[in-house]
Amino acid sequence: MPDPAPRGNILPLDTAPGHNRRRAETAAWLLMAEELRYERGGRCLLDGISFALSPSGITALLGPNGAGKSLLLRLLGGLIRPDSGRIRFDPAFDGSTGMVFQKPVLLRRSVRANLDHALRIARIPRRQRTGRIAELLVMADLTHCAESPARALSGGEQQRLTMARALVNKPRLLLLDEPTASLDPAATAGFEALTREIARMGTKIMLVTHDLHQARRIADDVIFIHKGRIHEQGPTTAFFAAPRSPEARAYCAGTLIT
Amino acid sequence: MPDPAPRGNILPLDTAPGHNRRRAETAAWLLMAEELRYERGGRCLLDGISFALSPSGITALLGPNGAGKSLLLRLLGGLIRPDSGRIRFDPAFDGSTGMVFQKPVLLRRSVRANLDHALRIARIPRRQRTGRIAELLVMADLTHCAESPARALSGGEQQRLTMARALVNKPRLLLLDEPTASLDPAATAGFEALTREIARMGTKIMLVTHDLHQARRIADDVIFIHKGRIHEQGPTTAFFAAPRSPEARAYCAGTLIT
Amino acid sequence: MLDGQIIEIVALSLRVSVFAVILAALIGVPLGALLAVGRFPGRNLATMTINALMGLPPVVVGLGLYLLLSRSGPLGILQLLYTPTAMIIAQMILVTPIIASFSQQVLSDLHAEYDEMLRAMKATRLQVMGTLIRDARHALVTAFLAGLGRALSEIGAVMIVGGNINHATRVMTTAIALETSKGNLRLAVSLGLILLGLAFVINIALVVLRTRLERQAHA
Amino acid sequence: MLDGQIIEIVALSLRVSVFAVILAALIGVPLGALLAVGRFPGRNLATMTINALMGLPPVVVGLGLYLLLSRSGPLGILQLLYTPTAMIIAQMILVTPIIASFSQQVLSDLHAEYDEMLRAMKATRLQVMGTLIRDARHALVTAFLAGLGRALSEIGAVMIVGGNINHATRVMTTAIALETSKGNLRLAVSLGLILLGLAFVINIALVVLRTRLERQAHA
Amino acid sequence: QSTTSTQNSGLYEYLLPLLEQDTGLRVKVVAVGTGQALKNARNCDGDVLLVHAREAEEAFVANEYGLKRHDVMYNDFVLIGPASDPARVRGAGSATEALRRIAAARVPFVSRGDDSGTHRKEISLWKTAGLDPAAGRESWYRETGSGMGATLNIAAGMGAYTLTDRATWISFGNKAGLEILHEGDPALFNQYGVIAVNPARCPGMNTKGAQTFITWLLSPRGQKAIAAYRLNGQQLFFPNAKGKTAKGE
Ligand SMILES: Nc1ncnc2c1ncn2[C@@H]1O[C@H](COP(=O)(O)OP(=O)(O)OP(=O)(O)O)[C@@H](O)[C@H]1O
Ligand SMILES: Nc1ncnc2c1ncn2[C@@H]1O[C@H](COP(=O)(O)OP(=O)(O)OP(=O)(O)O)[C@@H](O)[C@H]1O
Ligand SMILES: [Mg+2]
Ligand SMILES: [Mg+2]
Repeated sequence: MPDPAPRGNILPLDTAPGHNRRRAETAAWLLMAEELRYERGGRCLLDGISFALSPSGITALLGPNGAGKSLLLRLLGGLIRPDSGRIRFDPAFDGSTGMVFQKPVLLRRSVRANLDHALRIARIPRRQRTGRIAELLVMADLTHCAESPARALSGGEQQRLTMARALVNKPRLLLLDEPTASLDPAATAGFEALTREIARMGTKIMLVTHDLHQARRIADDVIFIHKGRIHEQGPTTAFFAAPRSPEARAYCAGTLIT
Repeated sequence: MPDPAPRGNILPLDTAPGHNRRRAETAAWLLMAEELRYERGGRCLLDGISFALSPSGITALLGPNGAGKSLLLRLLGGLIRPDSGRIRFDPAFDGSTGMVFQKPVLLRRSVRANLDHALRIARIPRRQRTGRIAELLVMADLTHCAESPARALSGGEQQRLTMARALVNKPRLLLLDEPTASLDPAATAGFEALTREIARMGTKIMLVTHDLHQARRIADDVIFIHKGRIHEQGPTTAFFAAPRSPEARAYCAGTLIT
Repeated sequence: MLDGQIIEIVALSLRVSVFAVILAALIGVPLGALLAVGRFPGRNLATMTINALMGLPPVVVGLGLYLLLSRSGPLGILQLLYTPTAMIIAQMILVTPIIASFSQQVLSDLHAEYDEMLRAMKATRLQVMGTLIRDARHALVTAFLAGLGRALSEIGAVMIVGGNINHATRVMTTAIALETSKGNLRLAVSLGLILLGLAFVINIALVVLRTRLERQAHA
Repeated sequence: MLDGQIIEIVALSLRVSVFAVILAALIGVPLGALLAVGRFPGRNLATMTINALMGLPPVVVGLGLYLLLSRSGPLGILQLLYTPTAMIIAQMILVTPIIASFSQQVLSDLHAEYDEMLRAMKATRLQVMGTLIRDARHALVTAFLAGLGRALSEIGAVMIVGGNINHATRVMTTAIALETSKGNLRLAVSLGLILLGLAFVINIALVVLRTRLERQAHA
Repeated sequence: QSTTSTQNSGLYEYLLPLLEQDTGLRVKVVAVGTGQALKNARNCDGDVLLVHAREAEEAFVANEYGLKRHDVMYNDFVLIGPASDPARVRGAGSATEALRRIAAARVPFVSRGDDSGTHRKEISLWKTAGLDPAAGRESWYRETGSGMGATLNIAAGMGAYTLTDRATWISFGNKAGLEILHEGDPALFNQYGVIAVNPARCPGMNTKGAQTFITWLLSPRGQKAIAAYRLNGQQLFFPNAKGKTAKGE
């Protein structure tokens, strides 16, 4: 039944990550990728990737399947190392990063225990954890299955849980890999509202998505990659109004062959 | 670079599953679910599910996250057993079913070996397998990474591989759980063309999706479930023109709270 | 002859082996986790060493300890030779590689799944190890069972460092060997079957435990 | 005294144990797979029995075989007592439960992942087992190593059914025991270290193999 | 096949090549305790027994498991203990006197406790001394339930007294401060016998080989070979075939 009350997964203000953090005013970028190159199994999966990530707002990372978006996100998150090139961070950046993987990886524990575990690793004192978990459960709309084993959740529920988990440490940088791929329309809308709110509070978000409408709705700027190379980057409106590269044009039209 | 040639993942006619099978003309349904009920962990996850699945065409299974869509698909595929109720099949149905899970499960082997394994289990003789694999690789647009370990593929590539795998035995019934969630726009278009073609050849398709545009584009009829119960079912056009139940209306509007 | 003593012998067997397995688990599981998680130089060598140590002959362990603990040995003043403590140490040495190897294998597989997720959370290596051990705990029970089986059935080491001394360090296996050497083969086999029954009872207990753990984990 | 014979003894040790482990793997891995995959009545009991059998005392296995194979025993006409064949059988009996238990654990975990996918393909139970074994093969290597460790270091059973006969059934462990009983402790320990070195070499070989398998599998 | 407990002394490695040279017979040795040897032979596992527990051997023959028992050789037992000799066993007039001193001083004594020939000898010595330490659960009296070598290792490990046959002792490598403290008492003699297993009860056994082995062992050549065997310059076994010194005690 439709409920007139506000949706659960719109984040209450006081739980918004980074809400007590001022925007980094000094540097013009939060991180700077310089000529990143990543090879595996003899194939060059990323090559000559250079860009500066603006210190605030939402950047959409677009590109066809197998373009290297997930790899790039893992490079930025420090989970894999480039074969050459480097990533420089704004010295003022505290390193706090939240990450949502494309495939949800959850502990073999209950939903609550998954969140508790993440909070413990983020060194949140025990007294605060219970309250935080309750907030996060409301935000991810998972209160009704808090005690279920996390791996028995539905696909969309799992994705919402990994999103909540990425926010436990109120990160300065949020790397999201297709976080709404399995979400229903309402949850997607909730997610978009949430990310806009988080971004407004000063968290930089990098979002991989194949939902071009979504990118258009919430992204401030776009990076488009294809076959491991950046083909275009710029403000969202400009990108969608008239993609300059033929690849980006074909991608948006749904006719790009990988 | 955009390629003028037809997209790889439009299935060549002679590889289309079920192409040599006449439509079942006799029964008015392929399968009939009768009062299915499934409980787990004290929660009633599916309840009073009754419907007849038409013998041809594409049926979209819609509903919010956690509604029970994936569970229902697994019930229909015979992977889990209902706590009560039963599923009857058209006696003319040969039982051949293809399934794409929401989360791709792939063997720890190469892409090619994954397909070969499925073909072997489907009892395809060795001589025919090589050719079939080549066809399926073209269809799924994975020829370039046939020898890569399947679990190293990108999310979208994995999803395309599981789709190809589900087609090895040219099934009469195809159960697809959000098969385009991670696909890029072009692959999604390819998928839609493919499923329409397969359906035309006589394979019944049941498709779970959160992409309402997609459902509208390719589904012949819709089953809408919410909290484990069927709230509405009927032809696609009627459903989208004016959903009768308030839940379905809210779902389509993106405001349904699960 | 053994009817009266059998309880005493069974009790000592149990006490020594269970203790040894607990100690071995306390060392072996973290060691296995470290090898599963760590990316340090010499890790492969360490893994191979631990695997090879599963082939450590009990007699050699017994002898090594004997040379250490004997009156004239470096640790002779501890007076541990021919005490249950020495037997526990010997079995612990034998069981630790088994538990460590097994743990390493099980935890490696889980680590392949959890690694990036945990690193993205900036978990310390210790936290990673703890998480893996917790989530694989039902699989680790098999390692403990293997270790316990080895400890309970082991004879070479306890014979040398325990001495099979009547009323002091005689356990099931050494009692079996004694009856065998006396030619009382049927009695020896009966004792063996009692030992096996014991192992079975412990297994039931642990499998019940594991089933609970599995249910908790919903693997 | 042993310098000349050592190669002979080492070779026999290797031959007996490797053979025993191969046979045990041929039985234990499918058995473990069956227990991991099957949902038949008595499965839990079978699992517990196999786990308990890891605690089968070697001396008891030796005695049981002895009673069977002895000239007056039911299988006496086979004339197997005091031959390497008897030793292989004894070690196989000891190693099979270890490999089966271990396999069951490893394959169960993989089965939890593959089960629905394979059933959706309508794979037969045999095909499911085959798929699991293939995809977990690198993890099974650890089971083989554990089994080999047990076989190489085992003494209680081979002593009884082999008889430690010079130039015929003397293996490393029985040679070590002999030297120990002669009081040649240092020599015994040296032999033990040779045995350990052997286990180490085998491990290097198998770990290299496993690394290859892992790389193939990209777990 | 033959079964015995004299392997540790290295006698076989010396004797068997000579035997093979003379008769072409190849012998496989399975070394176990006397008790187990007799049991094994009852199961027809083995053709010839070379053991040292006279009464049990005679019972074995009387029960028709074996054909005939022949004396082959003897050696003797010695009482060993720590060189410091806390019980002042050195200088005891007899073996029983030595044991009494040990009991009085309550110093550790390890007994094989395995029903072996040596163990039986030790029990009979305690009996003669009028003591029964095994019954009283005396803490200084330790039953090891293992072979001679293992028992000697235990004695060495804790600095205890024990009774051993001379052959094992001479060849034993882990003396660790132990030495012979009492020897020479005729009560300490140790007679070895050889018995062929009864072919009537064990079809398929190598009767001819067994007979050849026994004949050679009892022949002058065999007896001389036994006498000639030396370890560390000491004669270990004293041949006494054909009942010449059949009464070992
Ligand atoms: N370990 C690896 N070995 C070989 N190839 C790899 C490996 N990891 C990734 N790849 C390949 O790198 C390419 C890029 O992968 P990535 O996951 O970054 O794609 P993506 O842009 O995220 O695609 P998708 O939209 O489908 O998620 C893919 O073609 C994939 O097959
Ligand atoms: N084994 C289980 N134990 C407890 N709850 C379960 C179990 N399996 C599924 N559920 C619950 O059943 C509900 C329905 O799950 P299902 O996967 O069918 O949802 P869905 O409709 O496919 O959702 P989504 O769109 O997110 O994929 C969810 O709330 C899930 O948490
Ligand atoms: Mg991706
Ligand atoms: Mg689902």
